[in-house]
Amino acid sequence: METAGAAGQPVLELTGIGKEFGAIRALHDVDMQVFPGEVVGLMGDNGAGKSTLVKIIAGNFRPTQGEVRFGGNAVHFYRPIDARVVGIEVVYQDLALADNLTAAANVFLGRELKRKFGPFAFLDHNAMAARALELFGELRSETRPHDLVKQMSGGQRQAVAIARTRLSNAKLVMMDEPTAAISVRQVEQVLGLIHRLKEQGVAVMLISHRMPDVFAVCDRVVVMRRGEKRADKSIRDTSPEEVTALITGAKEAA
Amino acid sequence: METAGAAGQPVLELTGIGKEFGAIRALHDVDMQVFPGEVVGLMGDNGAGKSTLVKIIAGNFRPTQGEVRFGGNAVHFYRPIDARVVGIEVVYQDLALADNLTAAANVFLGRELKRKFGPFAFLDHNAMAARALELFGELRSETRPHDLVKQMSGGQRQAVAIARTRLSNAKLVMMDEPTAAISVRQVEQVLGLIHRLKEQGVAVMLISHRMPDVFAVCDRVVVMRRGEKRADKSIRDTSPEEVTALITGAKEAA
Amino acid sequence: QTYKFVIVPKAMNNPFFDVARDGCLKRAKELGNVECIYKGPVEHEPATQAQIIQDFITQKVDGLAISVADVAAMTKSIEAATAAGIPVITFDADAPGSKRIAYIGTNNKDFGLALGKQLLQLKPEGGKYAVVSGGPGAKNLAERVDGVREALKGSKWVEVAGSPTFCNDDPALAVQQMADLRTATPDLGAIVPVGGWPMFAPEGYKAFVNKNKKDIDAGKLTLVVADTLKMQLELLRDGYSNALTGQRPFEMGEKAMDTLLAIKKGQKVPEVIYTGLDLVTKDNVAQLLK
Amino acid sequence: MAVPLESPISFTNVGRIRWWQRGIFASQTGYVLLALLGLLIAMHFASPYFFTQGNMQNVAKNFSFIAIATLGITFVIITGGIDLSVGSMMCFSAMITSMVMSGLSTPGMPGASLFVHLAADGKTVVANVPGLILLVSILAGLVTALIVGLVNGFCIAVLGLSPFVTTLGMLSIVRGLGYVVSNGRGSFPGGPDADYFYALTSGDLFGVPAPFIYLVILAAVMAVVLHHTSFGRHVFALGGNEKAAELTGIPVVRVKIEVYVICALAAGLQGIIVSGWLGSAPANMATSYELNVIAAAVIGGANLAGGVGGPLGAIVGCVLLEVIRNGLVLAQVSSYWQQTLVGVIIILAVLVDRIRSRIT
Amino acid sequence: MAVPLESPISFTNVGRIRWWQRGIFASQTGYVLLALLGLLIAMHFASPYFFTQGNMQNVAKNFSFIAIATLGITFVIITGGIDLSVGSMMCFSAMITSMVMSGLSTPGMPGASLFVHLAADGKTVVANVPGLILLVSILAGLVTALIVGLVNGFCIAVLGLSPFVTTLGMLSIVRGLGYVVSNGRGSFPGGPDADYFYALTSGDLFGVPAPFIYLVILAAVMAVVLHHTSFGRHVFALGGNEKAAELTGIPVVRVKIEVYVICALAAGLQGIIVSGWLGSAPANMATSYELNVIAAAVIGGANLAGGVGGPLGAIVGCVLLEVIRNGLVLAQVSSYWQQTLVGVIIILAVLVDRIRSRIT
Ligand SMILES: Nc1ncnc2c1ncn2[C@@H]1O[C@H](COP(=O)(O)OP(=O)(O)OP(=O)(O)O)[C@@H](O)[C@H]1O
Ligand SMILES: Nc1ncnc2c1ncn2[C@@H]1O[C@H](COP(=O)(O)OP(=O)(O)OP(=O)(O)O)[C@@H](O)[C@H]1O
Ligand SMILES: [Mg+2]
Ligand SMILES: [Mg+2]
Repeated sequence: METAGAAGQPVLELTGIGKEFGAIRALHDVDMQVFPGEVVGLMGDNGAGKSTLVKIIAGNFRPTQGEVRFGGNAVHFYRPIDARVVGIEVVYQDLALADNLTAAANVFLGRELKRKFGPFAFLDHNAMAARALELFGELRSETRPHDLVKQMSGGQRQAVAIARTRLSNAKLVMMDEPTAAISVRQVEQVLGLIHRLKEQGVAVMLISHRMPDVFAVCDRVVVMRRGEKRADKSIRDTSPEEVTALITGAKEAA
Repeated sequence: METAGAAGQPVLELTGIGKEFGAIRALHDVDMQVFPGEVVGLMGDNGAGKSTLVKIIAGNFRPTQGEVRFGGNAVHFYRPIDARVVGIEVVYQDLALADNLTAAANVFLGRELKRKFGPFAFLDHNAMAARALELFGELRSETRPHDLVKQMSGGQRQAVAIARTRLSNAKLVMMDEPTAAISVRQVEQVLGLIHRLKEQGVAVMLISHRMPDVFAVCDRVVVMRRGEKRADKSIRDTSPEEVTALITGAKEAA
Repeated sequence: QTYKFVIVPKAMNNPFFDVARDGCLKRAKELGNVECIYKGPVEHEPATQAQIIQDFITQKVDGLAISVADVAAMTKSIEAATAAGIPVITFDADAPGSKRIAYIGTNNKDFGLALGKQLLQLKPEGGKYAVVSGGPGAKNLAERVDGVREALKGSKWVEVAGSPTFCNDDPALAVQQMADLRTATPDLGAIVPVGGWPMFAPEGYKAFVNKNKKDIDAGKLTLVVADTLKMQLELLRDGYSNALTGQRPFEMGEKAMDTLLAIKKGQKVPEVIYTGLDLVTKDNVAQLLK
Repeated sequence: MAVPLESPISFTNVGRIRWWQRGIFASQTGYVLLALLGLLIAMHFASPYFFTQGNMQNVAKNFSFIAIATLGITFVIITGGIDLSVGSMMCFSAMITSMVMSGLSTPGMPGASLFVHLAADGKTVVANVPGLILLVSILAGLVTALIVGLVNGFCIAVLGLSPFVTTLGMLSIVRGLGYVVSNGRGSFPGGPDADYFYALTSGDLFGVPAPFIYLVILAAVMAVVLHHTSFGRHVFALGGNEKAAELTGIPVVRVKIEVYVICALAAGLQGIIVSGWLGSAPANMATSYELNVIAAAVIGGANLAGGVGGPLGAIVGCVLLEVIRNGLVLAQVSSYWQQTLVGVIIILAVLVDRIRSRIT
Repeated sequence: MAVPLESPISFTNVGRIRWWQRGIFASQTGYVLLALLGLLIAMHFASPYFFTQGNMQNVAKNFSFIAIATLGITFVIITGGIDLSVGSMMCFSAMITSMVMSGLSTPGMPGASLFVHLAADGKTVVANVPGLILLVSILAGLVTALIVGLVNGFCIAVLGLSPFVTTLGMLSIVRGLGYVVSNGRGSFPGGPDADYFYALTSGDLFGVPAPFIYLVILAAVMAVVLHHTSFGRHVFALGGNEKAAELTGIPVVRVKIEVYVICALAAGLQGIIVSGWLGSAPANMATSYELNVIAAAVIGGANLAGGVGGPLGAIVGCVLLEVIRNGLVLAQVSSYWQQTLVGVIIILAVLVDRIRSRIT
C-alpha cells in the first residue's frame, strides 16, 4: 500500500465542521483531509456523527460551522446534485432507492442512458438493463435488473446502491456501510472495487463497523466519538484493538 | 456448548415450506427444526430466501406450500400478532420502526405500559422511558429514549429494534441481521444477549453475513442457496471455509 | 299515447326546484297521459346540465323544460334538442334568443324591483342596505340584484360596500353573512336576500332576528326576503320578517306540463308566461298560509 | 430476564432543548397560530367591529360548526387516510335525527304512542317522558353515522380499498340517501322536545355558545386519547409506518375501523348540532364542507401523509378559516375579491410556517 | 473504468412470468377495465339507447371533457402531489380565451385594430388574418394556465408548502379572479374566428368527436413521456421516494414545477375545449370538477401516495365515471337514487381489483 499523505493537494479538506440538530450536537469542530488515491476509514460508535459528516460533504445538509474545500476550492453545496457534479459519489446508509422502480432504473437514476431521435431523447432501456446486469455481475450479486427494488432482499438493495457509484468518473467516493447487508463473497467484491478505485487515483472514504474490512483496504483511519474527531492515524501505526478502544471511549485520544 | 439436537420436542418445525412471488421461487421445500435453548445460524447469499423464511415463520407471509409447527402444534399465522402471541419475537431486517415516534414508544409499540385510573388505562410514559433507557444501556447503545426514530443513526435504529425482543418471555427469537449496522462493542452485547437467551432455554435463530459472529454463538448452521436448504450442520462439524463454499455455491451440498 | 316530459332544474340541491317538481308531478298525474321526469345537476354547474340534456336527447324524450344554468351554453343544447325534434321550453331562468318555444316563470328584473319597492314602501325614509345573493354566476339572481338596485335608485337607500354577499345557496352561510353584515355596519337599515336561503335555516334565522329584535321593532332594521315557501310564511306570520316576495314554483311545474302537452298537440302557446309574484306582508300572510 | 444493569449512559453531546425548540413552538400549529394572531390584528384595524363581543361570539359559534368534524377527521388524517364523506355525513345524521324527532312526536306514526300522547285539548302533543324523544333521536342520528363509519372502515381496513375512492363513493351514497329519505326536501326538528334540542345546540352557558363548550371538551378528550392511551399511540404508529405497525402486532384493522367510525360520529354530531342551530336539516346542508374540514385540519398542521396532527391544530385551522371569512365580510371587501383573498390568506398563513426552517 | 467482465449470472430460481401476471393484467387499471366492461354490458340491458351510435359519440365526447385534465393531474398524482385547482383553472382559462377572442374581435377595443377591420357594410367584422385571433386567444388562455401552474409549482417545490393547502388556496384564488375579470358574468367566444373555434372544439372527424382525438393524441404522448424519457422516470422516482430522488441528483424542484405546470396546462386546455362545446365560459363552470378529475385518476389506478399511475388508467377512470353518469340517466333511475348508485358503483368498480390479491 502506498501512503498518499504527501501526494500533493488534498481532494477534500474539512475545517472546523460542526453541525447541530436542535439540541443535539452531531458534529463539533471536525478537521480532515483526504488525498487522491487514498482510502480513509471512518469509524465510530453508533450516533458518532459519521453519516452526518458524509451527508454534509455530499451536499445533503449544510454545516452549522466550518468550511468544506473540494479540489482546492471552497465549495457550498446546496443540493446533492451540486456535489455529484463536481465528482463526489455516495453510497448512503439508507441506500436512497426509489422502491417503485426497477433495479436498473435505480442504478441509472438521474443519469439515464438515452438515444436521440431527432430533437428527442428517449430512454435506452436495453442498454441500461445490460449495463446494470454487468455491474451486478461485477459485484457477484444475484440481482435482476428488471425486478422492482421494493421486492428485493436487503443485500440486493445494497448492491443496487453500490452499482450506482460505478457509472461516473468520480474524484471522491464515499461509502456509508456498504457491506452491512451483503453476503460474504460480495464483501470481497466491494473491497476489490475499492482497491480498483484507489488504483485509478480516486479517493475513497469508507465507513464501516467491520474492523477487518477497514484494516484490509484503508490507508488511514479516522475515529469519531460523539461528534468529535478522536484520532486520525495511518493504518500501519495502529491496531484493531487501539481503534476499538478509541471507538468505545476506553482510550480518550491518540 | 450443549447439543440441543435430542433435547426433546422441537419448538419450531418446518416441513416442505415453499414460497413463490409471481415468477420468483423465493423458497422451495425447506425442512427445518429448532429446539429450545438452541441457537441456529441461518446463512446464505443475498436473495437466498432467509428473510422470506423468517417472515413466514413470523406470520408476515403465508407459505405457498408446507407446514409450520410451533410447540408441537400446526399453526397458521394470519397476522404477525398471531405469532407474537404464541411467543415468537422477531428483529426484522428492515427494523419495522415508526419514524414519527420516539425510541421508547417504538420499543413498547403494541405492548405499552399502562397505569389504571378507574376504568381507564393511560400510558405510563415515565416507566416506558426508564425501561427503554435500561434496555439501551444493556446493549451499550447511545440511544436516547426521547429522540424521534426519524432522527436516529442507523445503529441507534437497530438498537431500538433489538431492545423490543427483550420485553416478553419469548420461546423463539429470530434476529434478521441484527448486527448489520451496529458498532463493534454493541455487537458483543448482542452476542452476549443471544447467549443469555440460550441459557434461559429460548430458541434463537440468527441470520447474519458475519461468519465470526455465527461461529461464536451458534450451535448449528443452516445454509440456504437460491431458496433451497443446502446444508444443516452442527457448528462443530463444519468450518467457515466450508460454509462460505456452500453459500457461494462452490460446494454443492453437504 | 303517453308523453315523457323532463324538467331539468339548475341544481337539485335547491329546495325551490323541489316545489316545481311537486307541481309538475301533480299535474302529470292529473293529466294521466304524461310522465314527469325530474333530473338535473346536483350543484349549479352549466357543463353538467348540458351533458344531461344530451342524454335526454339520446333517449328521445317528448319534451324538455329547462331552468337555464347558463344562457349561451343552453342555447346550443336547446338547438341540438330542437334539431332532434324535441320541443324545449324554459322555466324559472330563461334563454332568450334560443330556439325555446316558451318561457314560464318570473321576470327576474321585476322580481328585484318588487323587492326594492316593498322595502321602499315599508321604509321610505331610507338608510343603508345590503343584499345577500346565492352565487356570482347565476344570471337570474344578478337580474334580481339589479332590480333591487334600480327600485332603490334615487331614494334615500344606499347600498353598503361588500354587498351583495354570495352564500352559494348554503342556508347556514346566508345567516352567518347576515350577522356579519350587521356587525360590519351596525346602522344597517335593511337586508334584502334575493332568495329564501337564510329562512331555510329557521332557527338560525330566528336567532339572528332575536338578537336584533329591538332594532327591528323600532323600525331600524327591515328584512325583505325573496321567496314564499311555507316555512318563510310562518316566519313572517310570527314577526321574523317585514315582507316577502315570492315566485310560484309550483305553478311553474304545472304550467310546464300543460305547455309541453299543448305543443305536442300542435296548439299555439304564448312565448312568455309569467306565473306572477306574490307580495306578502303581515296583512295577507294568513291568506297565503290557508 | 433481569440482567445486571449498568448505570445508563450520559449523553455528553446533547444540550438542553430550549423551550422554543420544543412542542408546539417547533410545529406548524405554532406558526399558523402566529399567523392567526397577525390576521386578528390586521382584522382589528380593518374593521372596528371585529373585536366586539357579539362578533366574537359569532366567530366562536361559527368555527365550532366545523371544528368538531375537524377533530374527527384529524384522527383519520393522522393514520394517513382521508374521509371525503364528512359533509354528506353531517347532513344525513342531522336529517335522521330531525326525522326521528318529528316522527316520534307525531301521534299516529308507528311507535309514537310509546313516546307521546295528546293533551286534554286534543291538539297539543305532550311527551310521556320529557327528553326521551330527544335522546332517542340523537342516538338514531349517531347510530346512522356509526354504521356509515363502519362501512367506510370495513372497505378500507378489511377490503383494502383506497380511502379516497371509498369515501368519495360514500360521499355520493350518503348524500343520495339523504335525498331519498327526505324526498329532496330535508327535514325539521319538531315535537315537544324540540325546545330542549334548540337549547342544547344553539343555547349558551354564561354567554359561551354551547357548541363551543362541546368543542373544548371533545378537544381535551382527544388530546388525552391521542397522547396518553395506547389507542392514540397506535393511531400515530399507523400513520408513521403502517407496515411496521402491523409487524409489531398493532391491531391495524381494528384501529383503522375505529378512526373512521370516530370520524363519522364526529361528523354526525357536528351535523346534529348545526341542524339544531339552523332549525332545519336541508338536503343540501354542508355540501362540499369536506374540503373545508380537511383544509382546516391540514392548515392546522395535520399531515395528509400521516403521522402528524392534533386537536389544537384542528381548532387553529378552523378558527383561521372562520376569521378569514368573517373578517372579509366585516371589512366590506367586494364579494368578487373575497374568494381570491381567502385563497391568498390561506397560503400566506401556512407560509409563515416556513420561518421555522430558518430558525432551526 | 472497464473491468474484466464475467458472464452475467443466470437465475435458476426465476421462472417465466406468465402474461397474466405482467403489465396491465397485474394492475388496478386492468381490473377496473374489467369492471367497466361488466358495467357496459349491464347498461346495454338497462337501456336500449345505450349502445346507439349517437350515445356512444356523446359518451366519447363527454368523457374527453374531463379526461385531458385527468391526464394532467395524473402527472401530479404520480409525484405524490395533488392539485385541487383544476376545476377553477378550467373555468379561468376558458374565460380568458373567450374574453380575448371577443375583445380582439371588437373594433375599438385596444389592440383590436391589429386583428380585425370592419367590412364595407360597416357592420360585419372581418379578421385581418383568419385564425390569428383564435391562435392568440387560445395562447392567452394557456399562458394564464402556465402562470398559475408556475405559482403552484413554486409554492410547493421551492417554498415547500403542502400541495393540498397550496392548490386549495389556488382553487379559491383562481375562481375568484374569474369572477373579478368577468364581473361574475362569465364570457362568450365571439368574433370572426368563433366558428373555427367551435369547429375545433365541438366538431368531429369522420364521426369521431374532436376532443376525443385530442385526448388520444395526448394520452399517447403522455405514455411515451412517462415511460421513455428521463423526465417521466424522474416523475416516478419522485413519487417512489422523494428523498432518494433528491439524493441521486434528480432536479426535484424543476420536475415538481413541471408537473404542476403540465397539470395546469391540461386543465386550461380542457376548459377551453369545454367552453367551445358549451359556447360559453360561465363563471361557475366546472365547479367542483376537481373531485371528479382526481377520482377518475385514482379509480383508474393512480395512487395518491405517489409512484403509480398512467394515461390508460386516467382514461379508464374517466370512461367509468361517464358511463355511470350517462347510463343512470338512460336507465331512468330516479334522480335521488342515482347519486347513491354512482357511489356504490364507484366502490364496486375498485373492489373488482381485489380479485387480484386472490389470484396472485
Ligand atoms: N435529521 C436529524 N435530526 C436530528 N438529529 C439527528 C438527525 N440526523 C442525525 N441526528 C443525530 O445525530 C447523531 C449522529 O448521527 P449519525 O447518523 O451521523 O451517526 P452515525 O455515526 O452514522 O451512526 P451509525 O453508525 O449508527 O450509522 C445521532 O445522535 C443522531 O440521533
Ligand atoms: N414481496 C416480494 N415480492 C417479490 N419478490 C420478493 C419479495 N420479497 C422477496 N422477494 C424475492 O425473494 C428472494 C428472497 O428474498 P429474501 O429477502 O428472503 O432474501 P435474503 O436471503 O433475506 O437476502 P439478504 O441476505 O440480502 O437479506 C429475492 O430474490 C427477492 O427478490
Ligand atoms: Mg450512519
Ligand atoms: Mg434478508
